[in-house]
Amino acid sequence: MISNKHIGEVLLKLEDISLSFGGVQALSNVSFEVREHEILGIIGPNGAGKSSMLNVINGFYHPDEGRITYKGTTRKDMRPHEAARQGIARTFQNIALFKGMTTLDNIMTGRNTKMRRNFLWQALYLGPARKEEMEHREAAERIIDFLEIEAIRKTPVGRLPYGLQKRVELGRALTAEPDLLLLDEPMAGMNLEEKEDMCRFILDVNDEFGTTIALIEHDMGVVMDISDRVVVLDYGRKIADGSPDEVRTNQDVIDAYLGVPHDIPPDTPPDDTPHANPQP
Amino acid sequence: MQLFGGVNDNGRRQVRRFFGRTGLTRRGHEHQPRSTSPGGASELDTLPKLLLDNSKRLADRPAIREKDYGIWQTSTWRQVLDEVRALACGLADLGLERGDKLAVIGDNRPQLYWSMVAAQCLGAVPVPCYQDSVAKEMRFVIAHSEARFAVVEDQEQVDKLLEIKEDCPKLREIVYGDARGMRNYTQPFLHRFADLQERGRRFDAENPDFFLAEIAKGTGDDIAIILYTSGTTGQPKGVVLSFDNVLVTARNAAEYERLTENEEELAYLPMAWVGDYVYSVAQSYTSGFCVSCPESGATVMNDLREIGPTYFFAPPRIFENILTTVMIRIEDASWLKRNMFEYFMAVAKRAGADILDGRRVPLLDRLLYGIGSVLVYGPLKNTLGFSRIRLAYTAGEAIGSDIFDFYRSLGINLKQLYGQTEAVVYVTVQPDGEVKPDTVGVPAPGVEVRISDAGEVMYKSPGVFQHYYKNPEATAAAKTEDGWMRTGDAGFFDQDGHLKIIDRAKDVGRINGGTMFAPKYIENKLKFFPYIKEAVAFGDKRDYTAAFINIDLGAVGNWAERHHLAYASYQELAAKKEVYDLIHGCVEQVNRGLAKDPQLAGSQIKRYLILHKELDADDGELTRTRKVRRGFIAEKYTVLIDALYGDADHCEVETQVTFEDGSTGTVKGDLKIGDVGVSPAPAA
Amino acid sequence: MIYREAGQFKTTYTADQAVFPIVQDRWFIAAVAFLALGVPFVANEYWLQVVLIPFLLFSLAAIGLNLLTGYTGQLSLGTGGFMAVGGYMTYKITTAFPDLNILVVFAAAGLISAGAGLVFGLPSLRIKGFYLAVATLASQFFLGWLFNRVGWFYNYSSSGTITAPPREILGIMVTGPEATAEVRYYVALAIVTVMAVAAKNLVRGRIGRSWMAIRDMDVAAEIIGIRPFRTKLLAFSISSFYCGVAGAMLVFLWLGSAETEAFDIVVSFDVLFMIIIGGLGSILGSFLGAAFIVLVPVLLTNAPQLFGLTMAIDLQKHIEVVLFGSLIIFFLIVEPNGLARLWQITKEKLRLWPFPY
Amino acid sequence: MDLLTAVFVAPFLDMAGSPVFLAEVVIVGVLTGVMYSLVALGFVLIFKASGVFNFAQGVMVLFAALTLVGLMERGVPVWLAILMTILVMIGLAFAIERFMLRHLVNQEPIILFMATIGLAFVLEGVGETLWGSNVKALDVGIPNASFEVGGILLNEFDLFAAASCAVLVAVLAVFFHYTTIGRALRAVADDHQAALSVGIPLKTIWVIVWSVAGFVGLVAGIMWGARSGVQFSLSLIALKALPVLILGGFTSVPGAIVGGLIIGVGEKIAEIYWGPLLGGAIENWFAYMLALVFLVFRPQGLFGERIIERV
Repeated sequence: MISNKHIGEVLLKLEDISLSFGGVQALSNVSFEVREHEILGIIGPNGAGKSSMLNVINGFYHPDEGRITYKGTTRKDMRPHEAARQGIARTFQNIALFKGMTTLDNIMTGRNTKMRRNFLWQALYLGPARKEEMEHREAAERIIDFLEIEAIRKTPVGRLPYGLQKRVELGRALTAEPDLLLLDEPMAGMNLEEKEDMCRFILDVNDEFGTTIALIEHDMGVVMDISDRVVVLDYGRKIADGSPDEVRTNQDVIDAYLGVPHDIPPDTPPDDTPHANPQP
Repeated sequence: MQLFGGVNDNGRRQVRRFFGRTGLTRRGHEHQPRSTSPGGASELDTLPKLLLDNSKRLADRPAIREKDYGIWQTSTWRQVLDEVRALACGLADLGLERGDKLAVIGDNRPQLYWSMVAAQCLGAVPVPCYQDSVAKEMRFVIAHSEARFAVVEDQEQVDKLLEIKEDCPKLREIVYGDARGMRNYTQPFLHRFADLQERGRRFDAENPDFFLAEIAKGTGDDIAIILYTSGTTGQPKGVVLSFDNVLVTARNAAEYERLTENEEELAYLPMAWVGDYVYSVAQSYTSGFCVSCPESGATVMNDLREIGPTYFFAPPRIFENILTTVMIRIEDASWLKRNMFEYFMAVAKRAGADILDGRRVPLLDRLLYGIGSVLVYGPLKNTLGFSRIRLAYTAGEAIGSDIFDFYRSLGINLKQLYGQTEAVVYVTVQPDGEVKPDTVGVPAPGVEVRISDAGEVMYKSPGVFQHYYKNPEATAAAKTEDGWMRTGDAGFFDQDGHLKIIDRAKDVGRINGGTMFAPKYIENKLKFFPYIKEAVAFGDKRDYTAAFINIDLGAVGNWAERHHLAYASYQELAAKKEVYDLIHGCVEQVNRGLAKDPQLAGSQIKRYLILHKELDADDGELTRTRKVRRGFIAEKYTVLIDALYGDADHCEVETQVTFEDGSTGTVKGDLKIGDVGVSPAPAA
Repeated sequence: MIYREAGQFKTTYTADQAVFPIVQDRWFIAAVAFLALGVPFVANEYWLQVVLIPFLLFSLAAIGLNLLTGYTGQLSLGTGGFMAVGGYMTYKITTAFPDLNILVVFAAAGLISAGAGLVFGLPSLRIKGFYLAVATLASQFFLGWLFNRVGWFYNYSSSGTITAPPREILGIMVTGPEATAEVRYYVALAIVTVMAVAAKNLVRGRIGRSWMAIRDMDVAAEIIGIRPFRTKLLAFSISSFYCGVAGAMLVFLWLGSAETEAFDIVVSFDVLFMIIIGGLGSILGSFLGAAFIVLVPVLLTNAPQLFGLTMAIDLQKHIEVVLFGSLIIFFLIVEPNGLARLWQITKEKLRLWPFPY
Repeated sequence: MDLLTAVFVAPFLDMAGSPVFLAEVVIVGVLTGVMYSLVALGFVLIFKASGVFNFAQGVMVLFAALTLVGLMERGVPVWLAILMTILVMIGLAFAIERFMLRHLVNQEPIILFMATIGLAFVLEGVGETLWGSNVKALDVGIPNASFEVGGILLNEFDLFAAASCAVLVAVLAVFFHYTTIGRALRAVADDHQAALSVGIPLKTIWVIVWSVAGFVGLVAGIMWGARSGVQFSLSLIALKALPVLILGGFTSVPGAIVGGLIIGVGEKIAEIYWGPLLGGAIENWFAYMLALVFLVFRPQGLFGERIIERV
């Protein structure tokens, strides 16, 4: 395939991000950029702070220090729903679908931010509200078609096998027509065939919709294959940043993956450090 | 065998056809064999002309539907004309010329159907290809047909064409429907379907008379389509059909079966197959009914249920699969439902077919059948999507009589037909009310059928193809000088004038002593038992018929479980005495069936054995399409054959097998041989 | 078995998203509508007053609570309080503006309930589950106290009760002592039908999906752009609107007069029972649950006479309570997903008949 | 202005003006709070060990008291009646496990909650059918004399109640922290599956915890019953214990105690000093408002464990 993709301007810039939970340092002074239309792989051993990084980007965690510049606007604090409205969508390592709803409804929720009619119109379900609903249904159907999940359109997602659930979750993120798509281990727990499918979808998304993608993935082969650029984290620090080939030969990366002893105490938190969300 | 004309028989039917809601009577005609002209409707002698006509007459009625983006996106005849017009103009602008070939590759999609008609508008010839062929197989068809254009569904097909493009020097332009994944294909000869239509619309605006003028140039003698038959041996042959071939045959059959514009049909069989072309294009255009394209291969059953077709075609294999799933699902039902199902299916077996054919049925049975319709048959047909079926065909190979009866007893008018690409499908068809499971009916309207002295079925019809494309030898071999077409099948007419096909003509042999030996016929009869997966019959130039049998591991395994038989492998199961007893019963039943036909009574099976391993394509015993390679097997298992024709009651054998991973090993077995009594032949 | 869906295909999204996409269902609904309209011609006053009218108004309250608890996942025990707001505010408004159409008054009272719901929904920002449920009890007790203690709400009447004044629509008396049970039934039926349809429309559109998203996984909901706080508050307000109108109906179309006891915590529990037994997250279930909870006591009360038994009134009362409680437990054990789920399973079976799957 | 004075100034002047009265109010509040704590304790025990929000706890208090009174009315000596009531409560725990909880394993918490409401109906009906629904006095021989300390009037009964509550809490704390069963209960509270996989039979645990809750209910029933008679309204004190739970956290034993005290004292002070301003009887909802306001600042309650959410 001849690629004519143009990596564009900086879409997201992270500067000196530090984040800690109760004294445990999850990220220390991490800086990197995500450019328009690129696929950025974020890799690192368990506990490297990869998921925390994504959580910082979409506003789920608020960094203790550092700046985040997205689409030219530097922000301090942002709620996840604001991030969504600004075009950041994501999927989760542990599938976070709405179990009580069908595939179609799950995907339709991705359109929610784009729907305007208020509840009075909705209660009537006439005229503009219905028209709006149908327009967005069509948009959702395009994603269903894109991801080849027609056959499970009206199946409650709870009944779907794991691989398909992951695909539905991707669909939910895609229907929001994001500018930046964050994928947290999109291929975890998949078999080879499912992984290949997922790779194809990720590449197609990037290709067809021009969506910028930042993804975390354990499968090194996959990351190296599909990423334009790779950032390597280890113990909450960035240890490498560059093209897959550069990263592959970087001594620090090799050490990190081989488990060469570090001067940082090894009691850093697990990758998906619990978010202390003070809600009973 | 005497020449048998189907004409007089059917001439009795006076069928009037009413076109459209205007109530305009086009023509009520007798079914007569016509040579070339579609008499009385000469202005509608090509598909493009029919389209023009339909777009006026049936303007806002649905013409084609496709399940896309979750709903049945429907195009009316008027819209279809618009689409085709834009497409034809686009193709013309791109350089498609009269006589050019245009390959069409993909799943059943409206766009692809439209492109076939668009090509015909310009006098070009569509060549549909099997969408699941690998590039190598496709290369032959594209190269041989000298296709200059190709319209394909999506990236997958584009990739195949790009792979073979160098070997197909004539192939110039490729149009694709689905732009998914095509973003980075920059080749100038690749065109998006939508872009092409846009281009066509511009062209049309500049040349407003072009389109109609091109259509007007077409006549019934023009080549309508080239369909490549997937030959079992050798290279595929391109069957060249004229509009007259296609349209006259399609019309005759449509009138015979009283198809109207109210039919619903699901287009799900390969577009390269003649049946799809006749049902989903030709008859849709002549009768004006709507064709629906399923969403994807995975959703066909569901789509079938949604559409609920009135006119349906499926090869026996599909009916068989559906029946199997029905039975499996019923097995899991509650005791009450299962018994109810069985009870009412027994009622249906007794009375269903008679009720369907309008014969007299005892009042009690009629009553029970009525209750059964509410409780079982209706819901069952509904879940299968067969509720509305008025006419269903099956053809291609023999269908098991149990399977056939099952559907008919439910009240589904399932009929067998016998046909060929070279005849535009129709050679014989079962008339309503005269349906038998083991015949393929009487000659279709306009078709004459006779049996040659060698026992080969031959026919003559308006549908008889023009010639094999660029293959005069094959044409000459198939068609006699006086226009009779050889089918290559052996058969005979029964006392009611119904044709019975028994085997490929070249495979039919003789048992020593003169009785006809039709191995495939016997094998099929054996295979109709669910317990028997494969069978190989021997008997040509021998004293009696003997058979190898492969049990069906699933069905027999299930049976064994119910009878508390433990087994660890196919081989162990196959060697069980109880299994032999089971198969013995089957063989005896086959013999009783054979005994009923005077011609075949002498070929009853005397000895058989159950093979110690499953016949396998990897071992060369089956073709890739799972047909038994009788000669090869005979050679490979000479020991066993010798034993069958000797008097041993068992035989030891050692065979090489290929495992799934490609490695080989040997399987040893000591096979029992079963002796079966033969039934007396009928007095006739 | 009765479903014959082959051939019922959809060519538009509107048809595909219809509430009753299957023809047979539409027939069924038509039959139900016919029965609902015809029932006053066969039912006597007792049935209308003891069963049908309370069934309708409690269905509405159950729909209201279901929007909040079943669809949005916010457990509330304050239903009685919001119903009280509806009842008392209707009284206040209609006595202050006697010429105002009573239906408009119902709506206005509903809006005030919605406001109250909004306020008492505020804690949902910080707390969930049973904490929230207990917090909603605050509304129950506070509002009960308010209407009991503050004379302004009952126009300082000496008895402390509010009484439905006579009001007409199109010259027909719909509230007050002269309104016949039939008329009150039809008015209730009309209100409940319109509001049930509106509720169905809400839950099958964007708002319903937002609610369910919050219910199923609030973290994920927020990450796809749903504002949790707003969404929950909307659920609280709309839910309270429904409960408020139901409360208004309770006073004006059913009892005729009421004190705060009519809205006490038992009512909250009853409505909660309705949605749990009927089915969480189902409009249909709200009706089924209401029917169950309204009918069971009626049956229990009448059962002894039916069998010709006589017993002491308070003994009978106690046995009724025990039976009611046991039935609830039994039902939760047998079908924790409610009657709507049973209905759905039956329907699914009928659609697949004779197959089991 | 008058209103502001009435709300923000006058009550405090009143308090300062009569510190002895204030002290008495506080003490009454503390003692009421102790009672609340007892009921709340029952809730906490069951919630902590089985995740069930037991709405029937209040009715269990009533049921225990009714049984005790009923037995005493039939001439059973106090000590024997108490013993028999304990046995009845244990039997009840078995019955609840056997007929209800066992069938609801793995159900949503809300379903279990609803079932306990159903249980409340059943217990109430059964209790009143057996023992009648009229008000009964309960006298188990707790001294009830008043005396004065430093000008503040105290009651022996109240002191006794406070003391028994303290003992009960101490016993429970020891039970939870130092016995095998107690630790097992805590394990179950954290994770049913995990507890099952280490071989603790859920059935046993439920029976134990419901028995303990029944026993706590009996103690609360004796206290409340002796104070204000045994009648249906006893079950309503359960509703009063709920804000205590929000305040103290659903899973915290000390929370239940401290929460009860805060609510008891706060409620009494509010009723005495602000109540008249609002027309009285604000006790009914004041506790809830107090709890709500508190929640806004500390959603997990006083001692509740932080709920950690993962993404």
